[in-house]
This record gives sequence, structure tokens and C-alpha cells, in this order.
Amino acid sequence: MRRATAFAVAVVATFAPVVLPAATGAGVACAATTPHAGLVIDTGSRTLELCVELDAARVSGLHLVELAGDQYGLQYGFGLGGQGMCRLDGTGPTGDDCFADYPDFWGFWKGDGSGAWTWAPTGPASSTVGNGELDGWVWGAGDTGNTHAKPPAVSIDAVCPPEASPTPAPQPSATHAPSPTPEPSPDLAGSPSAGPDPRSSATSVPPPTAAPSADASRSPESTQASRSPVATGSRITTTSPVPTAARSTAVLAEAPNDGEGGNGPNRSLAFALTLATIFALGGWFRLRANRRAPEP
Amino acid sequence: MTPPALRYDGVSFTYPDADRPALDAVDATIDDGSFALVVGPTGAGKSTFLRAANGLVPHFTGGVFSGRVHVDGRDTLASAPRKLAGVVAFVPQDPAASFVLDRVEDELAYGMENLGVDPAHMRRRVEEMLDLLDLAELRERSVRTLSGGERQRVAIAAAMAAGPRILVLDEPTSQLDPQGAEHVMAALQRLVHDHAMTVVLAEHRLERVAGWVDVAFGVDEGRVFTGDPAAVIHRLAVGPPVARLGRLVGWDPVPLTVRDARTAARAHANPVANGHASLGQTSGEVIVAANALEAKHAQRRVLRAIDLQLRQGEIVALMGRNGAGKTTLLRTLAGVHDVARGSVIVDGHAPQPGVDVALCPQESDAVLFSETVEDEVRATLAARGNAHGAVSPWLERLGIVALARQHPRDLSAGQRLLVATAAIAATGAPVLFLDEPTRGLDPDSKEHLARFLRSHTADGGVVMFATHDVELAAAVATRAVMLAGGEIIADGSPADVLGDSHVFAPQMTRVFGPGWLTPEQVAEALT
Amino acid sequence: MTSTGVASQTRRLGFHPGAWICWSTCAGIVAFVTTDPVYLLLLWAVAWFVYASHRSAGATAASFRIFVLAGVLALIVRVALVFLGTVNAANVAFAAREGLRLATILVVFGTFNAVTDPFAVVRLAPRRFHEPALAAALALSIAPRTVASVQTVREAQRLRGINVSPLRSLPALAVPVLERGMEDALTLAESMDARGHGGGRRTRYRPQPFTPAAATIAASAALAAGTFLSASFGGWAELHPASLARPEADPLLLVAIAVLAVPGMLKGERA
Amino acid sequence: MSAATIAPVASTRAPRLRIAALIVVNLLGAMAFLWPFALPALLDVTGNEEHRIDGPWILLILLVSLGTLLFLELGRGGLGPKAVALIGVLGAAMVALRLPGFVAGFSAMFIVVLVAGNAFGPSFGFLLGAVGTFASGLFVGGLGPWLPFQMVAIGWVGAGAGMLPRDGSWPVRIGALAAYGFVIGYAYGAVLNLWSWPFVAGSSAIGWDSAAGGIANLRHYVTFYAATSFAWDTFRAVGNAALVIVVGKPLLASLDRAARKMRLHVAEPITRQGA
Repeated sequence: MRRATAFAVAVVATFAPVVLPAATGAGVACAATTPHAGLVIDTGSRTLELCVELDAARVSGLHLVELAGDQYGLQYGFGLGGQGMCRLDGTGPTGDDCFADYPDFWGFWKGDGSGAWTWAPTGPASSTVGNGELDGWVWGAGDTGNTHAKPPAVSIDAVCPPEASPTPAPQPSATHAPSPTPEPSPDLAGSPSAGPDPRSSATSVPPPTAAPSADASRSPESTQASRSPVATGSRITTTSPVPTAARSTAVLAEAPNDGEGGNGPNRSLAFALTLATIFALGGWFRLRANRRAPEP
Repeated sequence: MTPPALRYDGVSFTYPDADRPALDAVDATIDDGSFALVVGPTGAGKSTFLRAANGLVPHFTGGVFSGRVHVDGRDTLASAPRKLAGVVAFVPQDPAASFVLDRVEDELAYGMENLGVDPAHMRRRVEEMLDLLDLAELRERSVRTLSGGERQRVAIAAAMAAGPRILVLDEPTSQLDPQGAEHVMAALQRLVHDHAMTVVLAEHRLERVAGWVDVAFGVDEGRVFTGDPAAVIHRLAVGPPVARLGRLVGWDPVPLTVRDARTAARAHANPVANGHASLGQTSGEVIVAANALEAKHAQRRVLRAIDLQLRQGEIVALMGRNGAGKTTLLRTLAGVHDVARGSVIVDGHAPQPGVDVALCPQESDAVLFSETVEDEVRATLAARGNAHGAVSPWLERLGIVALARQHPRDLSAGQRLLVATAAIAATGAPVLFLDEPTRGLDPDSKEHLARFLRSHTADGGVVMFATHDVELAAAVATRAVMLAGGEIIADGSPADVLGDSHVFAPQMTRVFGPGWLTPEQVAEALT
Repeated sequence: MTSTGVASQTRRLGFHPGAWICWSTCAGIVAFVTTDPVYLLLLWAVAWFVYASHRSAGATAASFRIFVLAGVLALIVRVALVFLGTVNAANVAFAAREGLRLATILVVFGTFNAVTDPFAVVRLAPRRFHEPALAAALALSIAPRTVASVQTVREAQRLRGINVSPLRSLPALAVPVLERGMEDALTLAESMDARGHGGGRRTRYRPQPFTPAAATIAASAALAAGTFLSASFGGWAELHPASLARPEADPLLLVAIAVLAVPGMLKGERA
Repeated sequence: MSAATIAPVASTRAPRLRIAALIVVNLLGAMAFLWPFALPALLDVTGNEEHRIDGPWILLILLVSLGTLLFLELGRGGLGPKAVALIGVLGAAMVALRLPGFVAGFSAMFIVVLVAGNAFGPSFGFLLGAVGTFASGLFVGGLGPWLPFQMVAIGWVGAGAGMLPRDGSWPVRIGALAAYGFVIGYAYGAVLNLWSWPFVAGSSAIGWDSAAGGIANLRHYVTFYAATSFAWDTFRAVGNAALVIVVGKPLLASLDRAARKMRLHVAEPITRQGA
């Protein structure tokens, strides 16, 4: 009987983390300030320069793209388990494997706002961008910052004019069809998260090693580091961003899904929780009843 | 005109790899509706004779076969055993090993399923069998959970369900206690009398079956002769104690039952003075002492308040029905079963299994693993740190020197028991326990065993054996202990203890009264 | 036929094993096509409910607990493997969801094992597989005898002064057990032959009927699996939400999982 | 008739056809295990990116092909009472050894399959391995999608043991069997991991990558195996070899004797009409 109770508690407990962020996330969404960051995308055929309104002081590189999707209808697709950049503005692989078109892939650059770009030391899921900074994405070949093409040199002021309005109009001469619902992550189905694949570790999701822009030595070094399970650097950087990243992503992921302000998912999660509780308790009572009167 | 149930015409059969025929020009006819007994010494060909009835010999065994067996008019050579399943049913010696399915009910139906019997008919048949053999209560039980007698009845019902006219059983009572055996024999008789079945059974323990059957087939060295049970038993020099007495003192016909023997005794002579003096209480040193001993098995108390002392020089028979706690008592005294309360002292300390106490288990084959008999004994010596000890004295004492180089598994059951006993006795332990040493034992092996037990005690050891075989107890024991419900209910000389019991009284006691145990005693007194 | 009330290990209660096979396959498919923890955890609750309602009297009832443990272990292993490679929140979350999926499949089959009687499963074998199925059933029913035989031999050897624990002495244990098994096999083969094994076309004694209740179970399970498969192929609902996104749940799919609890709402029947 | 070859599985089909069928179904089974390596190559031929198949879905395809293998192998029928009884008894030994006799990857269950397969031949070995595994799975409540994989893998262990020399001297026979037991200790683990590998390892340097070539996947798998299973399986390899060395000879001798006693080699009785 005690086991049954424990089980019921466990079921409820496992659902709790799923529901809780919904409650806490609301606070994050209502951040007072309206910081902006720039997003520069070079598909090879055209360049987009977007001024994106942030919903927190700092957001992840991925989330910046999501925000751009919301604000400008940018089409995108994440992969490698939802943490790599596969597809932007119609360019790049559709599946989960963002290196399907290797040697071409989306190179990730960080801009300090002055127009200079550095090869991003970490993947877009763990790299963050804040007010006045820039993220750059360039489609092409080259495993390191030395070989991969850089985004055009633009300053933050060029992308986000100081008097930028809170509801920016799409800057690029948008030839793409703005889709109201961004495809969240097209195919996460079976396969799997990015790991130390020799190609993937070199670039988009490199382990956050100490030297941020030691371009020349990136590739081999990161491959080595990723094989070692106790790369201390990776632990430190992963643990801290989890709550914020997870929360903010979660909150915004629901927004386009539900125009009514997030009630729908909450309602269905509550429904799930109710069902689970009913079955858990029902099972517990059944077991107790069967024990008491073993067999008819 | 119905054909005879079984007819053997000049049947000879030799097993593959054998140099001697197991059956040699056998002619025999078993009439419809008879209750036939097949007797003979171990290895004489009884099993082969029975297995020829449904074609297991030669279809299952291979080998060289000549002659013809007709069962219910059908030639066994022309039909494989499976084709005869609806005609003749066969129940092997160990029913527990013969069960195919798990539930009693399913087991009964298995044969009919194979024969493609219509499900509705099958259902009716199963119900009939359950009633006929008094198994309705057990229908949903797992066959594993049944007692020996219940298993035997389930095996009979399962063999019979397909509706054969002939039932062949190989030693159906050898593993049962007297009550269980009685129950099975009564069921078989009902089949013969009320249901016109023909029953053929082989049995060692003639005292259990001789009174029930109406015809006997003696098998000796592959030859078969027939006659009424008394004549056959007389000729084979086998038989229950009353028959042995009859032969010893020259009664004709040889009595087969206690009742016959009483009649004969009245007609011929009356025994002299009441019994013979019971053996004096041995006054050797106490080697094994149990004080207020209690033991449990699966939470249940199986032994309670046992006070028992075994002295040097004693041969103790431990008797009691199945489940009385005999095996548990032996195991507890030997130090392999936990003592719940009280104490066991062997030679001044707790028993050390394999050192000062040795036990030959019920399934004595369980100890045999070597490739030759002498290796088997040597393995024990080596385990006792005496790898170069002499093997031959042990073989000599059990009369198995001639078998030293043979593979133990090639020997007969009786010989294997002697080998196991030698291997166990070679521990040199003064205290020797044997759990039911007489299963499947032919008279010759029994004699060797008895002689060994006496020599062991003469050397200062002590022996206790659990047995259902009252006749063995009567013959070798110097003391008998009766267990019931985990308690000792009688302890004394065999004459007193056995004479006092209805169930366990040996036949001599039943005929001549308390005090008389073995035919030899009585014969001596009569002459 | 009235029951005798005799306690038995093999009482046939519950539904046709075919219904259970269908249920577990369908529930397995549901777990198979999604990595959304909401669906998966709800499936755990449903499996628990079904198990609690129909756990069998036999020893296999314990397998639910064992499979839950195994599932948790699989989850841990799956997540631990991430630490061989790049570690970050998304990676860990993704691995946890995949691990949860594997764990859920384990729990579903744990439920199946816990609610069915092994012999009933074997009885289900089609006629073509009668012989292997019979051999499997025999193995099941003989196994306790083999275990007992091992204990007997071990003790017998000990009482003769041979300790079978060291590897060296293993033949003293293994050979007598095997020899006895071979004798049993001989008896068994004879008995089967004498009772008409392989004689021709077989019939079946009291096959467990596929009752309306069993059909209900099978149909409802198929419905649930069908709904999920259509979501998977049709793409009308998200079954693999982004690793770090808050999981979502489609009400229709939640209902589909709830439908898998139907066996728990039906009363077990005697066959 | 060679005394060592018994054919408890009497088939009515022509032997050549039967052997061909056997090879085909076993190849099918091998494919079921090896698809992670073969598949990318197959996809390369089509060159169609859209046809990239999701790992887990292939499990279903595998189950179907293994099911077919088992269906054909076990459904051949005509085993007869002797083979069924022997498989029942030896399967019971496997069941009995499944739970108590395991240390890490080692299970004492294997000794039964090794020895009996060797004594009674490949066909019997396969049946015993498959049926015994099924029964032990039922007994411990271990039914699931992995069962067909285990059945086929252990069936192959038995079949392989049956192909080892049987007529040589004891040291040769035991030596061969012990070496075989050692090798299959690893091979079984390696083969069985394959079914869950694409699930468990994810796509990483040790995971299955549908886009990578067979060789690259093989390299991934070797890394995965070394990291997760090698030490575990060493127990099995060493345990198998040690058991064969210690009890192999007496058990084989027992089984050989049993085969004689049960007249497994004797198909037809010789009848002599005289008298």
C-alpha cells in the first residue's frame, strides 16, 4: 500500500516540473525593459538584417531566431535535438541532422555591435545575446572562423536604429511568405541529439571550452574535449543556462500556438495531470481492494 | 467374439547395443477384462514386456524385434504408439516426470487433443475421468502441487481419458506410502470390475498388489510364463513375506495375502510360543542426542518436541506416513535443516554434515557424478582429504567390487543405491542416515545393504533409516521409531512398535500376532 | 462449471491473452511514436492502473515492479551516455525524453507480463507451433523441478562431504541434475508418444474464448494506437516537442491514452 | 548413419531445399541485426535524402523479419516426442539458470545451449536456444520486443555449438567449445546491443547516424560497445569458457549417454520375421 502511495506521489511529482514553468514563466515574459539585438542572416543568395526585440535581458541564440520568427515571420528549423540550427529562410537541411548538407552548414558568428564578427565559441543553444549585440548566421563551408565566410560588417546601430520603434516593420524586402506559426522543430523523431560527431563538434555545438576565439585550433581541440566526459567547462556552462533557457523557450513556444494567451496548453496539461492522478489513485485503490479480497 | 486384449506371439526383442535379448520368444495372452500382474526380478524384462504392449518397443526404442504383438486385435508393428493411444494406455513409473501440461484438467485432456477428439465429447470425458478417479477437487491444481498418490491417479486418468480398453502401468505403487498404494489399487480394481477395463501392471512390492490381481505373468531372463498369481510367485521365488513363509515351510498353495496365510496357518500348524525375545536394548554410548527439537518448513512446524538418543550399535527404523516429518528429522539431525528450537548434539558438538554425519538421500542417484564406481568412492575420500585412501574396502563391504570399473549410471537401481551408499559411507562418518533406501531395490541388493548396515554398527557406528518398507524394518532394525505429525509416538523394539500398529504392522505380525516380524523367524519357530 | 475454491497457481482468470498482446502492442506503439513526457507519463499511470486491476496471482506479477526499475535504469543510462559527448541542457533534456520513451515501453511490457499467465500465452500458439510451444510449456512446468533437483543434489553432496560451491566441484552438482533431467526426458517422451503426440490433427480442450470484453480491449487499444499513428504520419499534433520547450498535450491524444485504461475498467472473467 | 548427427527435426522437404530455406531465413535474421551498418549503404544507392528512415521505425521492420525467421524455423513441425521432451527438460534447465546464475553479462544459461547444441547438433541447438529463451523470458516475465532478438541470437549460439567438432578427442572438443563460448560471450552482447543501440546511444560519436556510411557506423558502434558493454560482456566470455572447461566434459558425456539411452540415433526398428 505504501508502495502504491509512493507511486502516486511519484507520478504527480513527475508532472509538476512540466506544469510549474507555465506559472513561473509568465513573470519572465513580462520583463519591463525592451532591449534589442541584431540578427544577421546570410543565406548565400540574400542577406537579412533584423532588429529583434528581446523578451529578457539576455536570450539564447536559438531563442533570438524564434523571436525573429514571431516578429518577422522568419522561417527556421532547429535540429540536432533542438539545439542546432538547420534551416534559416528556406536554406539548409529539413531534417534533424543539420550537417546533412556538409560541407555547407550554418556558421554562427557573434557581433559586439561595432561591426566586427568573431566565430562563436559555443552553440546557439548556450550562447546568449543581449541588448545591443548581434548574432550572425552564414550559410557555407569551412569548419573554422578562418575558413568560413563572415557576415557583412554591420553595426548594431545600422540594424537597430536608436529610435527603433517597438513594433519594427520587416526590414528586408520580404520575398518569403510570412508564416504565422513557425515550425517548431520539424523532426526530432528518433534521432537524436548532437554529440561529438567530428563535424558537429567543430562548429555549431562545440563544447564551451575556455578560449572563446582561438579560431585556428578550434576543430581538433574541441573534438578532443568533447570525447572527454569530464570536460569541466562544459558542465559549468550547461548547468547555469538551463533554467532560463528552458523557461523562456517554453513560454514563447506556446505563444504562437495559442492566441488566447496560453490558456489552452495549460488547460490540456491540467487535463493530463487530472487523468494521471485518477489512474494513479484508481490503481492504488484497486490494488488495495484486490489485496483485501484476494479472489472472488 | 472379442479378441484377447493383448496377445504376444513369439516375441523376441533385443535393445540396440545389447548382447542379450530382453524378451525371448514370448507367448502370452491377456484376456479381456482381466487384472494382470507382471512380476520378476529387476532387469528380467518386465518393463520391456509392458512397453511392447503399445509399441513403444520397438518403435520408440529401436532394436531388433521379431514376432507379433496384437493389442485389441491390432498389430503393434503396423501402428506406431501414438496411433494406439486410443486403444492402450501406458502409465510410466514416475508420473511426476510424465506430465506434459501443468493443470490437472489440461493434463487429462492432452491425450484426447492429440487424437483430435471432438471438444464437446472431450469435455464430457474429462468430467467422467475426474469423477471416476475421484479427482474433481483437484481439477484446477497444478500437477506439481499434488501428493504422490494424487499424481498417480492423475496419471491414470490422463492415460485413460482417451478411452482405451487396456491400461498398462509400470510399478504404480512403488513410490507411495501404504495408504496411497491402497487408494490406487482400489481405483484400478474399480476400473476392472465396474468398467470392464483390462489392467496390466508390473510391481515389485507384491504384498501390496498380490491380493488384488487375478492372473500373473512371471518374467525371468526374458522368458514369460503365466498362471494364477500364487503359482507364478511360487515359481519365481519372489513375493510378499507371507509367500516367502509359505515357501520356507512348504505350504501349497503359497499364500499371497494375510488372509490366505491365516487360513494356511490354522490348517497346518500354529506357531510356537508367543514371539521371540526382542533384541536386548543396546547399551552403547550415545552418539546423537536431540533435545526438545523443533523444526519448521515454510513457517509450518514439522517437528515438535523431539527427544531422541541414538546409541552406538543401533540400527533404527524411522517409520510414519508421508509427511510425518521423517525426512526433516533426518536432515535436522544431520545438520542441514535449521533447528527452530532445542538442540542436536552429535559426538559432543553440533552435527558436521559429511564429517561425522552422512545421509543418503531419498534419491540416492543425486550423488552420482563420476564415470566409474571406484571414482565415485574416491571423490568422497578426496573431499575428506584422503585422496589416496583405499577404495576397495568400501566396495567389498557393499558387495560391489565386481562393478568397480563400471559407469554408475549403467547399473540397476539397486546397484546404484549400493554405490551411493558406499560413496556416502566413505566419509567415515560414524552416524549414517538413509532416507528410504529400499525404493526399487531387488532382494539381492536389499540383502547386501542389510549386511552393510550391520557391519557398520558392529564397528561402533549407528544407523537410522526412514522407510515405508515394514518388512525391511522388521528384518534389520534393532529399534523402531514411529513419527506422526512431527512427534515421536512410539519408540522401542521393532516387535513392539510395529506390532502395535495397524498400518505398519508387517505381515508376519498380522498373521501371527505381535512379536513375529520376519518369515525366517516364524519358519524357524514352526519347524 | 462451478469452481472448487481450491487455491491454485494456475487459475485462469482475466482475459484472453490475445487481448493482452494486442493491448501491449498498441500501448507500445503509442510510446514508440512520441517523446512527449506528458503522453509518456500519462501512459505510466494508465499502465499502473491496468496492472493494479489485473495483476496475476503468479510469480510474474512481480515483473511490473522489475520493469519499472529497469525503465528507470534505462533512462539513467540514456542520460548518462550524453556525458560521453557534448553536455548541455538541450542534449540532456533530449536524452531524458528518449530514455523516458524506452522506459515507457518497458513499463508497458512489464504490465503485460504481470497480468498474463505464462501458460495461457503458450496455449495461444497456433497449431503450426504446437510442438515448440509445448516444449516451452514443458520447460516452464519442469523448471521448478529442476530447481528442486539442484537443491537436492547440493545438499546430498554436502552430506557426503563434497562442497559444490567451488567451481572445481561443479560437476558434482551439474552431472546428477542433468542425468536426472535426461531420465525425466525419457519418461516424458514415452508418455507423450503413448498418449498420441504427433498423431495427426489436434483439437483443443476448452480454448479460452475471445469474449466481448476481450474484443473491447483489443478494439480500444487499436483505437488508441491508430490515433497516435495518424498523428505521427498525419502530423496534426506535435509528438516530439523541442527538447527545451515546455511539453504540450493534445486533448484528443490524452483521451486516446486514457482509452488504453479500458482493461482496468472491465472485470476479469473466468474462462 | 553417423552417431553424432541426430535429426530430431525430421523434415519432409527435400534436404537441399531445406538448407536453402535455412540459409535464406538466417540471412534475413542476420540482416535484422546488421541493418544499422547496411542501411546507409542502401540509402546511398537511392541517393534520396527524403527517404531517410527514422531509427526506431526500423525496429518494427526488424521484428517482422525476425518473426519470419522464427516462424519458419520453429513452425517446421514434426519434432516428435523425444525432441520436444529434451527441449522441455533442457529448456527448464535454462529457465532455472536464468535468474540465479548470472553475474554481470554472464548467465549460466549459456552452458546448457553450448553443451546441448554441441551434443545434439545445430538444428537442435537452434531450437533449444530459441525455445529455452522464450520459456525463460516467460518465466521471469521478460516478454517484450527484445525477445525475438534474444531467441534468434541464442538460437544461433546453439546452432554454432552444433557445428563444432564432435568426434575428435576430448581436449579438442572441449577446447573448441570453450574458445567458442569465449567468442560468443562478446559476440552475443555485441549482436544483442544492436537492437537498442539506435535508441540508446542517440546520434553521437557512439550512436547510429542514418547519414553516415556503414564503416563510420561500425566505428561508432565499436566505440559504443567498448564504452558500454565490453567489460560487462567479459564476464560472459570468461564465464562461458570457464564453465565449459570445468563441466563441459562430464555434461557432454552425460548427454551422449542420454542420446544413446533415448535411442535418438535409431530411427527405425529392425524387424525380423521368423518363427
